[in-house]
Amino acid sequence: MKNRNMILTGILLIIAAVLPIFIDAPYQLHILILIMMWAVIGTSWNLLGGYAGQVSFGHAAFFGVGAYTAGLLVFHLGISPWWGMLLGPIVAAVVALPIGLICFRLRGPYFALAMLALGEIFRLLFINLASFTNGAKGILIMPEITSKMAYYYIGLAMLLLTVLITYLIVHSKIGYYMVSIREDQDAATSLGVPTTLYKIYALLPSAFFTGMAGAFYTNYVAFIDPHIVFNLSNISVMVILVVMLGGVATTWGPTVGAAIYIFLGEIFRTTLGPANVLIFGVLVCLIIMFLPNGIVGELNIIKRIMARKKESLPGGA
Amino acid sequence: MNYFEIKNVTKRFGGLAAVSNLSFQVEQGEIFGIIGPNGSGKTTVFNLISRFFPLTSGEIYYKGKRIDLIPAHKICEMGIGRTFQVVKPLRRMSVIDNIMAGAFLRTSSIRKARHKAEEIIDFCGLDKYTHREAKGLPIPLRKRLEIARSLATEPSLILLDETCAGLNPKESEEAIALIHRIRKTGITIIIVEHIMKVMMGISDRILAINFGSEIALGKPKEIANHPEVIKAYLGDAYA
Amino acid sequence: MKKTRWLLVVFVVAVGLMLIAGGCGGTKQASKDVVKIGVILPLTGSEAMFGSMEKNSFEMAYEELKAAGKTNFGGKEIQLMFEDDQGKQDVAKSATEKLVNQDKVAMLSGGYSSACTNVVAGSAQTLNTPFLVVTGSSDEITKRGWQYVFRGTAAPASKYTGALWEMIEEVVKPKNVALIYENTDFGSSSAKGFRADCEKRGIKIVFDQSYEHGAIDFKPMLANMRSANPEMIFAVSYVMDAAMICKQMKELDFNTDLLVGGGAGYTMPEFKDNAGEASEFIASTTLWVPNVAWPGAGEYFKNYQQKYGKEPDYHGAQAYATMYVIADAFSRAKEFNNTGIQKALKETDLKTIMGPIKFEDWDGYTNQNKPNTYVVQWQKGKLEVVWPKDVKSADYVFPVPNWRER
Amino acid sequence: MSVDQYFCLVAVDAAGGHPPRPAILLAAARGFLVAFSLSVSFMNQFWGLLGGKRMLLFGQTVICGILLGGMYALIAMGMTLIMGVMKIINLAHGALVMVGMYVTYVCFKEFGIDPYLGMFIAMPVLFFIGCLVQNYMINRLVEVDSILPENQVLLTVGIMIVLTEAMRLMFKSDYRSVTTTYSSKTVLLGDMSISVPMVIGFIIAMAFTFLLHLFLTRTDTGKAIRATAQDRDAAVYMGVNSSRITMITFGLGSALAAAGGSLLLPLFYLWPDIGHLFTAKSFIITILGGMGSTMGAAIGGLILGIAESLGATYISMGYKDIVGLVIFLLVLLFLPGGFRSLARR
Amino acid sequence: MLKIKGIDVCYKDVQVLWNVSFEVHQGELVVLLGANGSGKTTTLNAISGLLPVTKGSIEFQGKDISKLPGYKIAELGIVHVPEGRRLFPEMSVRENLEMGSLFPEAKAKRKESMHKIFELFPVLEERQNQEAGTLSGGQQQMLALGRGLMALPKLLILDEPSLGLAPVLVKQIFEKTKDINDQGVTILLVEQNVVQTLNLCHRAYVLENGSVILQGSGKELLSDEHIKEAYLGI
Repeated sequence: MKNRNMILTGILLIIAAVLPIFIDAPYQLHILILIMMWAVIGTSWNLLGGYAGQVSFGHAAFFGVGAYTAGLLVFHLGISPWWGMLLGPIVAAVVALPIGLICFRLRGPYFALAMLALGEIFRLLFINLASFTNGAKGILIMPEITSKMAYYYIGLAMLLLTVLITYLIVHSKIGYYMVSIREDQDAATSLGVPTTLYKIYALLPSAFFTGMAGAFYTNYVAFIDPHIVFNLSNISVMVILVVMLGGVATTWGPTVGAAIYIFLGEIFRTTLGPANVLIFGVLVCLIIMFLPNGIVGELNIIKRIMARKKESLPGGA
Repeated sequence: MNYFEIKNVTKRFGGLAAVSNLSFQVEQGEIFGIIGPNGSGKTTVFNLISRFFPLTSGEIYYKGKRIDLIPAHKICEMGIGRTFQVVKPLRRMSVIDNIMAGAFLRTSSIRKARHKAEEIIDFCGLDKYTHREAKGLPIPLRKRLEIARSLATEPSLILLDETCAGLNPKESEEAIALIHRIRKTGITIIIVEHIMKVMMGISDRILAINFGSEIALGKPKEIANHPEVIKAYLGDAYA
Repeated sequence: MKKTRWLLVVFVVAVGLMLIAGGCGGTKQASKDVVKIGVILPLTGSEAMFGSMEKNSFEMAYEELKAAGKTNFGGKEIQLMFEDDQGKQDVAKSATEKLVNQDKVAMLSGGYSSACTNVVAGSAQTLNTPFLVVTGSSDEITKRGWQYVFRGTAAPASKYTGALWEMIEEVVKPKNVALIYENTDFGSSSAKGFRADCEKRGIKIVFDQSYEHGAIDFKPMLANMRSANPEMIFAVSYVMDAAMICKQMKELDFNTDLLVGGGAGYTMPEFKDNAGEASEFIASTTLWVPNVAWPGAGEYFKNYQQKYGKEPDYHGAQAYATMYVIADAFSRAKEFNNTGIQKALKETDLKTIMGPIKFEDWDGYTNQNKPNTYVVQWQKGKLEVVWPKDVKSADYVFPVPNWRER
Repeated sequence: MSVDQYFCLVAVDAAGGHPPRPAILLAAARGFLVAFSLSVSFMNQFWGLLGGKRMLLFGQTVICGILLGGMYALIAMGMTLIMGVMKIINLAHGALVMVGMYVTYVCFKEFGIDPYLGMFIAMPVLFFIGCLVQNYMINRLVEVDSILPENQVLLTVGIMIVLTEAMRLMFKSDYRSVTTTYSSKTVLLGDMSISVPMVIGFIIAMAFTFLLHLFLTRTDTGKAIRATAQDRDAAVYMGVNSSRITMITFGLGSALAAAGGSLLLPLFYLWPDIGHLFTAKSFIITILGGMGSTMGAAIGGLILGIAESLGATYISMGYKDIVGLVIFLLVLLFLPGGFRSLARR
Repeated sequence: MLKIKGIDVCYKDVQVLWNVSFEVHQGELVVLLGANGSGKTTTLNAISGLLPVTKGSIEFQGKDISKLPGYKIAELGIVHVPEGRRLFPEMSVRENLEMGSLFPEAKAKRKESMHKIFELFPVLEERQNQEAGTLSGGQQQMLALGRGLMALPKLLILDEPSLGLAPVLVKQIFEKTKDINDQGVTILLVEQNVVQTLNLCHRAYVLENGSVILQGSGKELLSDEHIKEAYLGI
């Protein structure tokens, strides 16, 4: 069983690795790149929200800090924004530490609200500290690499790294402790789990990889401004949506969620005209109401529905 | 030096004293029972020992160290495990994962934790349910799971809160047998129980409390015949 | 495990669908006698109002051109393809990628917000596809030396004030001014330009603040500004903020010699509707007004109003003129490929309803038309051009009477 | 009339407007007045002649804050009710305000109904929408077993998207506004200006606060709502139909949101994305005031209004929202019951 | 009056009651005894419709109520005074009492019943405007009882009214309970104060691990060795 699991993952990886060689379609690659970027954000949110149960409505703060680290390196120092891929995540994690120490005093919805407020505070600060951040004018960089394939492989590497690290964390002592905090914080405490510490253990890598995705965004999209990278509804809330669509607390759920979000969003956008966001909203409602743990999380339910349908076919198939 | 000691402990919630000026000592290796009617403050005592609430006043000592100012998770690290009256299983984790979560206190290796968990599963007789999710387990197994999880943290003192509540006689007996087995490994036990019968059978000494203060302390027999205890349990007419 | 197998299925289906989608795009492209032009505009999201106005104007101009037989060049029909960027940058990038790589458009146009225009411009340059900006006015866009990016109908934000400065130097002559602007790309770019110009002329800025778009109550800021006693106010605001600011200035009875808006909000019909009487004598810099001297402007305004039941503003005119610039470029282009169109655009010299359009390199800008800017003033509910003098439709009122005397 | 006198009027009016727990309120009003007049005299002495101008600015700022705060309070009132009873974070609240504003707008444009009357059409419509949303969407999720309880929040996000986009399809993204004869009427007190629709809005908002308070304390349904908020199961023991109560609560919350929107319509403007603004404000107020308390919402609204105004005047307009958010965070961390818990001590 | 026939009840995902049956007749005071966790509270919650019954039926005055929602059952006249009192802490004493009388009939007699209750518990009248959360434990229990009576119950269900009360107060509460019963209200009482309640009641049932194991009149059970054993382990 385990072997087959590995083999299938391997096949997926090989497909992903050779895909751009066979399909030379920059637009499709672009979509895949966006999916991978969102998968990274989703996977890292999932570590904190899905596994450790600390639902953050402020991940835009880390995304934005990562993005701005890369942007500001160019803006102030003229250093290649690719260094941002290294520094951005570190800065995001450093920023996350005090945030965690403050906000983890709160539980449940109060934590969510505090994070929401912090995300907004970051956005407003980055707009208003114009002398440092260039304010709302944003930062436009000259992309150094123009080949889609390069971004594809960088994105893929980033995604694999994120998934791998998340997987390793989740399948270690830290992961067990995180899930026990999610399931019952009191019980976890009674087992000697220093809950705040382990929440921070979840937060730091989460912020780290979100920051990395932010830096990647800067490099790829080549323009950032605070309204976009610190956006509450387009980043902070969307990442939760991505995870919940795909599957909370599953290894590949966020990736599936990202694929749905970007891919369906793009299909809707190009085919449905002005109603595209409306249809997307309806879909979100339906998924949350009927697949509360996401598509990967509810595979069993989906299978059962499919099976029932087959049974109900007259005479069988 | 006493192995474990509570000194003049008081806990107030708002104006209400849930525990008032309570003191007792526990010797190493004994089973110490605490009884009392519903709402008499037994569970509060446990919550104070494991530092789920801060004390209003008083001191708690364990192996000569004062522990009432230490954060809750450190208490467990020092070797005091506990269970909850209203069981708190980690619902979406399997039985073995639940126990491993406890075992990780003493090791960081998955392999060692799993090994330890398997040992404890055998010890507690949960081997049929190793991979079942905790949320589907019936009450008796949940109770046992909770003890197992606590044992996995390798405590030298364990606080058991109403382990036999809601169990039928056969299950109760199994639970009692488990408690005896735990004791044989050298772990000191403080047990809170509502059912006197259970306590009579296993405790070395019993503390009876009502309204958060001591009404009697002694051997099980003495307690069972203590007029105050009978009064608290059965009402005035029996006293 | 089973989950992974499902994942595989999902993944394969997704990739399959995408390839099919790609394939469909391919078949559409098969008809050889069509040249596509991609237009990226915010058709949903909070900027959709302007996006759809521009889309309407594009279509109007296209139909006019078609009726005149000016959409078919050498047997090839030009065709517009609109894409929605939802006002989001990453979507704008997706739209660019799709149009260029999937639909194989010959050139791109559109771009409403500065942020999205930045992204589209950067992508267009890397994809070697000509991009003609309609509205996006961030200075940066044409300051990068991007050879494929052209900006005709829109001025760099800091150059919106050309006519205004002439007027200030000749008429207003303030010693101190106040500056307020919304904290967006457009707002802060305009403010930056204005500040530099003030410094050059030794005008003191006594109040300088940005604000977050969408506030209900500007009175604290206005009251504060009043205590700084500015002679003139320069304000860069979105539509409704502009109306709120003027209304509340009136409510506060806060009088200055002149309030000049930095384009955007202060010239729009919604501004007049919402600000009501408070709009009277408010001036603004702008790139276009219906009663400007350029031929066709009035007709466009009338036709648009007739067709869509709504007054257009300069955004619509920008789109309308852009369509004419595009048709003109195609009529001259030797080849309908990127370099051919690029060359044709570069050689543009066309009179549009926005004035003459030429793509020149000046002041560090590349392919940037020298903007025609105007100062307009609301007089009796009508937007009148008051500067430059040679195209004015009414005399300026300066200093404006106090609120209570209006 | 001097500043002090005027302020007395406002404060007394506010106190007269909603006399729940009169002692606390009077004390609060009195405290405020004392603090205010103290600061007035202090500043007058401190700044001397120049102080007049500063005082004017200060007075203007505070008045703006109070008036605006009153209307914020009404919008937040709906959220605090919903949060108190159902314990869910409703991110669709602003969208409900927005829908209410559209209803009022249509009444005005199509039938010429004044927004203050249109409000009474918008409220039942939104009440109905709120009931539907609660009964057929949010209620369903209660029974679902999900890993994260926050999926309810996500559902409200979905509802928000649907409402916003539905309105966009119907009304486009155009900015719309309602201009009435009184839209920019003002009363001048010395050099301080007070907008008439703001005062009307404030008074109506306070009247609604008062009515809501009466409803919650005097009627059985109102009491049942409070009871459900305090102990849902116990309310069922008493024979309260809790699903009906939650439905009414959601409807009522939505109706109040609509009322707040209608009050703002003559002075503000409208487009489909306006909801975000109100959602954020309502949260801050709800947490400031303490969940489920009408009084709390009123106090929270005033505090936020004043804080924002002061921030805008004395820090910068760009930072005014940060002021609100920082207060919000501090309250969240250090005063979990909101300012109401201070009053209760 | 109340007939419970072989019910199975689950709490969340655990089955708590197995085939429980018992009856309460008009005018009786019936006691349900049992150790912690034996399923007493679950039984009561099943009767008042807070937990679904998976098997068996509950009949009240000849009508099956096992499928009715909680508020309908309360309307029929079954009033549940829950364990731990469950008052509405931020509402005044008077409001708490009013919450007891939400149905038309009870509401019509609201003033009258409140008057009666103030007679029964004079302390409540003194403190009618005080918030319930600020009352002492005994007063709270009286208020809970009063609130239950406000509904003009046909059957009053009391879950551990003596919980956490000092002996003097316990005695007082039991006396009041007896008074209420004497006035014609049928009472189903869950208690662990064995002797006092058995002396008080007409009949009693003993629950163990989710099943009824003993039943009989109070006097019969008082002399039953099993009771003493179960409670004291003697």
